[in-house]
Amino acid sequence: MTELTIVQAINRGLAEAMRADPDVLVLGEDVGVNGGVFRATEGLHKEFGADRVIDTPLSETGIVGAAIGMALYGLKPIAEIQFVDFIYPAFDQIVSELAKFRYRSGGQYPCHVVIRSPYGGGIKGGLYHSQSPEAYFAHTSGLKVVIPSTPADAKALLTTAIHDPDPVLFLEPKRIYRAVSGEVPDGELRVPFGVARTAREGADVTLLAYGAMIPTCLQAAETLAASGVQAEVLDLRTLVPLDEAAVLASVEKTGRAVIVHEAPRFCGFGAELAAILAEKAFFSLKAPVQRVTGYDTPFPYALENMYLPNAERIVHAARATLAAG
Amino acid sequence: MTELTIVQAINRGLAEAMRADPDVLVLGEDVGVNGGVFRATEGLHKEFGADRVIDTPLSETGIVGAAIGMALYGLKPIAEIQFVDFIYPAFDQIVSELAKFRYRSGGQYPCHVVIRSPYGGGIKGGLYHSQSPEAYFAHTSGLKVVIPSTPADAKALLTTAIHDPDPVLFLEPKRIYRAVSGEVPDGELRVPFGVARTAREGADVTLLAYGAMIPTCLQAAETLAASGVQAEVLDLRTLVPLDEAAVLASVEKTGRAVIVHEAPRFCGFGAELAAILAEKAFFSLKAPVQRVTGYDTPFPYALENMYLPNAERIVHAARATLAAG
Amino acid sequence: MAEASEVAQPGGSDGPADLPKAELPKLYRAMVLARVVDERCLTLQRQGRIGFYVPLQGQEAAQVGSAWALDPEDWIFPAYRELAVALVRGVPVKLLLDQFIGNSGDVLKGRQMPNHYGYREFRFVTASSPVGTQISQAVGAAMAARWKGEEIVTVTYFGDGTTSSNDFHAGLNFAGVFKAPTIFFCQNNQWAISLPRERQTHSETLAIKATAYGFPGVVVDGTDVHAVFAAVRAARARALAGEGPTLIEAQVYRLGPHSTSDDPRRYRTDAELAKWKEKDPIARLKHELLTASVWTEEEDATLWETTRKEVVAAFESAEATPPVDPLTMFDDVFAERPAGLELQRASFAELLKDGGLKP
Amino acid sequence: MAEASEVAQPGGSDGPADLPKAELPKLYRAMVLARVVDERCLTLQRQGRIGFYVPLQGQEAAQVGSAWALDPEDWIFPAYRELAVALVRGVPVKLLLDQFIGNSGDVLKGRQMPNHYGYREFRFVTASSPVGTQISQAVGAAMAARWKGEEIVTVTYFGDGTTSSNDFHAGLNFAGVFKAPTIFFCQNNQWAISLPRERQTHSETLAIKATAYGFPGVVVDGTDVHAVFAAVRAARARALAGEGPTLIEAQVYRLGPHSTSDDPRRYRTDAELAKWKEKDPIARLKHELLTASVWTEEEDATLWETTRKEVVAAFESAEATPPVDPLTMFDDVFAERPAGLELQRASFAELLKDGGLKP
Ligand SMILES: Cc1ncc(C[n+]2csc(CCOP(=O)(O)OP(=O)(O)O)c2C)c(N)n1
Ligand SMILES: Cc1ncc(C[n+]2csc(CCOP(=O)(O)OP(=O)(O)O)c2C)c(N)n1
Ligand SMILES: [Mg+2]
Ligand SMILES: [Mg+2]
Repeated sequence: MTELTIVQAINRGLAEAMRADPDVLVLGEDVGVNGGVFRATEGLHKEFGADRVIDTPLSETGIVGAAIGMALYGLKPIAEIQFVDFIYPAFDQIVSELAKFRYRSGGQYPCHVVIRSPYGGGIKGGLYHSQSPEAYFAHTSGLKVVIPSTPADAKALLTTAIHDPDPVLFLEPKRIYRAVSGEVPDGELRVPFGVARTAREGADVTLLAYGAMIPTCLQAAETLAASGVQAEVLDLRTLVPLDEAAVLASVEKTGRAVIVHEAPRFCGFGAELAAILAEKAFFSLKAPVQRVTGYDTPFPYALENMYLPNAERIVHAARATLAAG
Repeated sequence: MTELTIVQAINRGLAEAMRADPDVLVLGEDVGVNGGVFRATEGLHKEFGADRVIDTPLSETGIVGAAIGMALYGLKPIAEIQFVDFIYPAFDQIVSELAKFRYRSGGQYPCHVVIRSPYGGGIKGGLYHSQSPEAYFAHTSGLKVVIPSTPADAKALLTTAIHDPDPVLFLEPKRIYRAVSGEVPDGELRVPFGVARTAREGADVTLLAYGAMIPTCLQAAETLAASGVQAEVLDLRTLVPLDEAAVLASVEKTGRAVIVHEAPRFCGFGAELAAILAEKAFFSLKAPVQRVTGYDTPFPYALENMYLPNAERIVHAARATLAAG
Repeated sequence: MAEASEVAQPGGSDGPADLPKAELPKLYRAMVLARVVDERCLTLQRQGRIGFYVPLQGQEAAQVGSAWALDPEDWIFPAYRELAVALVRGVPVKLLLDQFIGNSGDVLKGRQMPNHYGYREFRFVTASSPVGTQISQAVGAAMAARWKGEEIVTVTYFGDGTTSSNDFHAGLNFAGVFKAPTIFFCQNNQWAISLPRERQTHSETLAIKATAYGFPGVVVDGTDVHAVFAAVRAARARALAGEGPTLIEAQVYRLGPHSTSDDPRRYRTDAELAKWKEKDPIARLKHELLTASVWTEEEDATLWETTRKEVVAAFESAEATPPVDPLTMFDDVFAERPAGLELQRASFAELLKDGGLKP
Repeated sequence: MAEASEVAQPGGSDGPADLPKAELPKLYRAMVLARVVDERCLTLQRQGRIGFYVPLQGQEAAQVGSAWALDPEDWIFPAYRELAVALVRGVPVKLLLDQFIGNSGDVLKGRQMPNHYGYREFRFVTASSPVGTQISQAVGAAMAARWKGEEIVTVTYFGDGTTSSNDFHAGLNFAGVFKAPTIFFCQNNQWAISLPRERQTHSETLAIKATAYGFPGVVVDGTDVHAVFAAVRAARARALAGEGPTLIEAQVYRLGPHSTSDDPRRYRTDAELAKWKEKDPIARLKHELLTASVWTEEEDATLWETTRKEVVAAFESAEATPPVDPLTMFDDVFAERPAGLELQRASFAELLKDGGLKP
C-alpha cells in the first residue's frame, strides 16, 4: 500500500501496465518529455522511450485514428486527450470508428483503445477546460465510459480498462487529481466494470454520482447526517456498463434519489438515471427524483463556483425529496 | 395551399427565404448543380447562382466553420450536412464554436447558422446512413434542435429557423421525406419554436415522439383505438427549446407515458423526457414510464426493420403502462 | 487460376518493379472479374435483389495494379470502392455477394451496406462510410507493425474528394513525422459525387499535397497497370527501407455513377465520359495483351463468358444462403453483452416469438 | 500617442509596402506596451491576482508588424496569444485587464479564461481555446465580406502546432477553392507546448503547406517588423485584387512559457533560449531606431517608465471594478432565455439570496 493522489495512482497504473506488457503504449500531446500537462505520464518517456510514449502532433483525430490502427494491429494503445474539451476534433474517429469497429466487422476487428482524459470543472478553466461530456459517449453504443473518484479506483479501473477487450473512455476528475489522496495497493489490481461502489451507507435518500462529485456528495451527506438524515452515496464508477442493479437496490431501499453531476442537466447522464428510476423503481419511489447538475449554459469562468453543484445544493435537493412524499 | 412532400416543402422554404433575403445562402456537398442527394436544394443553384448555393469541398468542419464565419459577418447561412451521420467531422465547430459563440463573447457575436441534415433510419442505410444523434446536440447548451414531421411544419419550422437569432440544427426525417405529403400554405409561414403539436388527442396514454416516429405513433394509436384505448400523440417539433408545459399537461391528463424515438435508448432524448416526468409529473403518473427506442447497438443494415421502433412495439408498451398501475 | 471468381495471389514483394509479361493475363483476369461483378451488381440493384451498389468501372487498373504490388501480409485500409483490390487479395466472389445481400454467409453478419466489407483473413480492414477515417488508422497500424518488428506496409485507398477530409491531413502528417511505412493510394477519379476535382482543391495535383508533409507524392496514369504497379512497388520498397511514406495519385475516371443512388447526367457531360471511355483500362490492357501475343480474342471471349457464368452462379448461391439470425443484432457491440443489452435482447427475443417484428 | 496604454491606429491600407521611418517609433511603442503588459501579467498571475496568463514575449514584432499592415475595417480571427495585435487594434489595456480578471467591466461578462478576449467594436473576434477553429471561420467571413461587396480582408492568427489541426486543412483548402480574401498568419514560435516544430510536421517549412492548397506561402523573419509588414501588405493587396489567400509563416520564438501553467525547462535548453534572446524583437527595433536617430535612450527610458506606470494604474482600476453579476450566467446562451433556463435561473436566484452559493 502506498499513499497516492489520483494523478499519481494513474501514473502508477500506466507504468505498471507498460512494464507488464510490451504491447501497451501511450500517445498524445505533451505526454513524452513533458510528462503530460498534469504529469500523469511523468517518467514514462524516460523509462519506456519515445517509441512507446509517443509525443504526437497537435491533432486529436490523428491521435485516436492512429490508436485505432494500432489496436487493430494488436497493440494496446492508451491515447491521452489533453483536456476532454479537446476531444471533439476526434469525435468522428470515436463515434464512427472506435465504437463501431467490432460491430461493423461482425466481430472480426475488436478495437481495444483506452482514451484517457481529464474532465470537469474546478480549476478555473472556463468554457474549454472544464466540460463534462460523458453523456455524449454514454449514448454511443459500443463505448465503455469509466470515471474513478478515488486513487485506488483510479489505478484499478485503469488497469481493467487497459486489459478490457473493448474501447474505454477513461475520464479523470482533474479537480480532485491532487486534492484527494488515499491508500493504493501495490501491484496489479483490477476492479470489474459495472460494479458500483457504496461510498457511504444510508437509509433515507440515495445520492447517485461519480467522479469529482463524490467528495461533494459525501460532504453533503455529513451535513444531512447532522440533522439526522442518512444519505447513501453511490459511486457509479462505470457509466457504461452501468450497475443498474445497485442503483435500483439503493433507491428501492431509500425511496428517494438525488442525482448529481457537473454537466448541464438537459440530456445529461442524470437523465438516464432518472429515466431508469421512472421505469423500474417507480413503485418504490416516495418522491420525485431530483437532479443537481451544472446549468444549461456553457461553463463559465468567473462564476465557476456558482455553476458547479456544491454540497449546499445537494442538501437542498435531498431535503426537497424528503419533504415531498 | 399546395400539396407537397416533406422534401419539397423544405425546398420551397429554402427558395422562398432566399428570394426574400439576399443574406440567406446555402452551402454544402453536392447542394449546387446536383440539387442535393435528396434533391432538397433542387433548382436553387439555377435560380440563385454558385455564390449563394455553394458546392463545397468534402469537409464538414470546413462547411460549418465557413458558415460560422459568414454568420458572424452578418449573413444567414444554411449549411447542409449530407447525412447527419457525417456531421461528426464538424462536431468541434458545432459544440465548441457555434453553440458557444454568443455566450463566450458576452453577447457580442450571435451566430445564426442553420444546419440542415437528413437523419434517421428507414432507407436501408446501415450504420452510417441511419443514425439519430439528436441527444448529442440537445445536450449542448446553446443549440436549438428542431425536427419536423409534416410538410407544413417542415416549411414553417425551417422558415422560423432561418430567421431565428440562434444556431439551429434542423434534422429532417429522411424516411418520410417523400412518404408523407400534405397541404402546405404558400408564402411565408412560421411556427414558433417551443410549441409542441398535438398530432392526435386522447385521454388514456400519451405517446411522446418527433420526426419519422409520428406516423408510426399514429398508426399505433389507431390499433389502440380499435381496442378502446385513446392515445394522445404529442409531436414535440422542437427538442430545444422543449415544450415542457405541453408534455406535462398531456401526461398529467393521461397519467401514462410512452416515449418513442429511433436513437439508442441509453442516454437518448427519451431519457430527458422520462426524467422530466419523474421530477415534475411524479404525482400524476399512474404507471412507470416506457421507452420504445432503437436498441443500444449500432444501427444494423439487414435487420433495420427489426431495429426501428414499430407500431407493434409501441402498442405493446402502451398496453404495458395501462396494465401496470 | 482455377476459378475465375477467385484471383490468384500476386507473387510477393521481392520481384522487380516491372510486371513480368507472363503475369499480365492474371492481372487482366482480375480486372475482368471485377468488371463482371460490377456489371452484374448494377443489374441486381436495379432488380431490387441487392439494396445498393458502388461501382468501380474505370478504376480496375489502378486497383489491380496497386494490389498486385503488395505482399499478402500487407494490411489494406480501403474505402468503399475497392472491389478489385479485394478480389486480388483473394476474397471469393460469393463472400462479397453474401455481404451485398447481408445474409448469414456475410462475415459482417448483415450489419453494413453493400461495399462496406472487410476480411481479417485477407488483411483487408472492414470499411466504413465516413470518408478518410481509414487514413490515420492505416498510419497507426503501420507504426504498430514496425513496433512489432514485422516487415510489412499498410496501404490505404481513398478518393480525390477525401483529400479534403480531416484524417487525410492528420494521417499524412503523422506518417511524415513518424516515417510510417504507409502507402497513401489516392484514386483520383475526377469526381467526388458531383464535385469535380478542380473545385475540390486548388492544388496543381493531389500528389503535390505530400509536400505539406515532407514526403514524396507521385502522379501515375491509373489506367496503366504497369505505371501503377511500379509506383506502388517503389513506395513499398521506400517504406520498408525506413524512408517513410509515399502519396500516390492514380489518375482515373469513374465511368459509372457514384453509386446506384446517383445520376451523373445531372452534373457531367457525355463528352467527358466519352473521352475517358477511350481510356477504359480493360480495353487498354486487352489491347496490350493481344499486341504482345500473350492473349487471343478467343481466350478473351471465353474468359468473359465463363466469368459471367461463375458470377451468376455465385450470386445464386448467395441468394440461396439463409438470412441472418435476428438475434445476432445484439452481438459484437462489446466482447460480452452487458446486463442492460442482455435485457434488451431478451425483450426483442420475446417480440420475435410473438410475431411483433418483421424483417 | 496620448496615452501609452492605447495605441494609435495604423494609417490605412493604401500606404506603401515600406514602413515610413517616422512611423517606426509608433510600432516600437506598441511593442513596448505589449511587453510591459506581458511582464506585469506574469507577475500578477504569480501573485494570484489573475488566474492564468499566456505570454507573447518574442512575438511582438510579428504581431505589431502584421496588425500595422491592416486596415481598421479588416476582421481579425485571433488565437489566444495575440495581445499586441489587440493593442494595435486600439483595445484599451484596462479593457483587456478587465477580461483577465473577469469582472463587470469585461465585455465577455467574465465568461472566459484570460487571453480569450474579443471585441466586436475592434473587429477582433472573440477567441476560443480549441486550436484552429478560427481558421475556417475567417475564410467564411472573407467570403461573406466579398458577397456583401466590402473591400476588406480577414486575417487569422495561429501557431505552428495549429497547422496540424482539422480546420487548418479545411480553412486553407476552402480559401484556395473560393479564392477567399484571407491572410493566414502563422506565428511559428518553434514550440507547441513541449513539441518542437520539427516533430510537429515533416514539411520543410510551414509556409510550403500552402502548395497543398494552390496558393503562395511565404516565410518571413518574424522578429523584423519591416519584413512582416511588407509580407502582410502584399498578401492584403493580393487578396483585395481577387487573387486569393496567402499563408505567411513568421518565424519567431516563444521566449516565455507556453502559459503560466507551463515550465519550459522541462523540454527545452537554456542554450536555445539564449540564442533566440539575442533576436529579441524589441531590442532589435530599438537598436534600429537609435541607429536611425529617430529615438534616444532617454526617450526609451521614459517610455518604459510611463508605460509601466500606466499599466499598473490600469490594473488597479481593473481590480477595483466590481465583480460580475452572478445572474448574468444565464444570459446569452440564446438571444432569449427559453422556459427551462428561466426556471434554472430562478432557482439559482433563490439559492443566491439564501447564501447557498459562494463566488
Ligand atoms: C465525412 C463524409 N462526408 C460525406 C460523405 C458522403 N459521401 C460519400 S462518398 C462522397 C464523395 C467521395 O469522393 P471521393 O473521395 O473522390 O471518392 P469516390 O467516391 O469518388 O471514389 C461523399 C461526399 C461521406 N461518406 N463521409
Ligand atoms: C484542439 C486542441 N487540442 C489541444 C489543445 C491544448 N493546447 C493548447 S495550446 C497548444 C499548443 C499550440 O501550439 P501552437 O499552435 O504552436 O501555438 P502557440 O501556443 O505556440 O502559440 C495545445 C496543444 C487545444 N487548445 N486545442
Ligand atoms: Mg472521386
Ligand atoms: Mg507554437
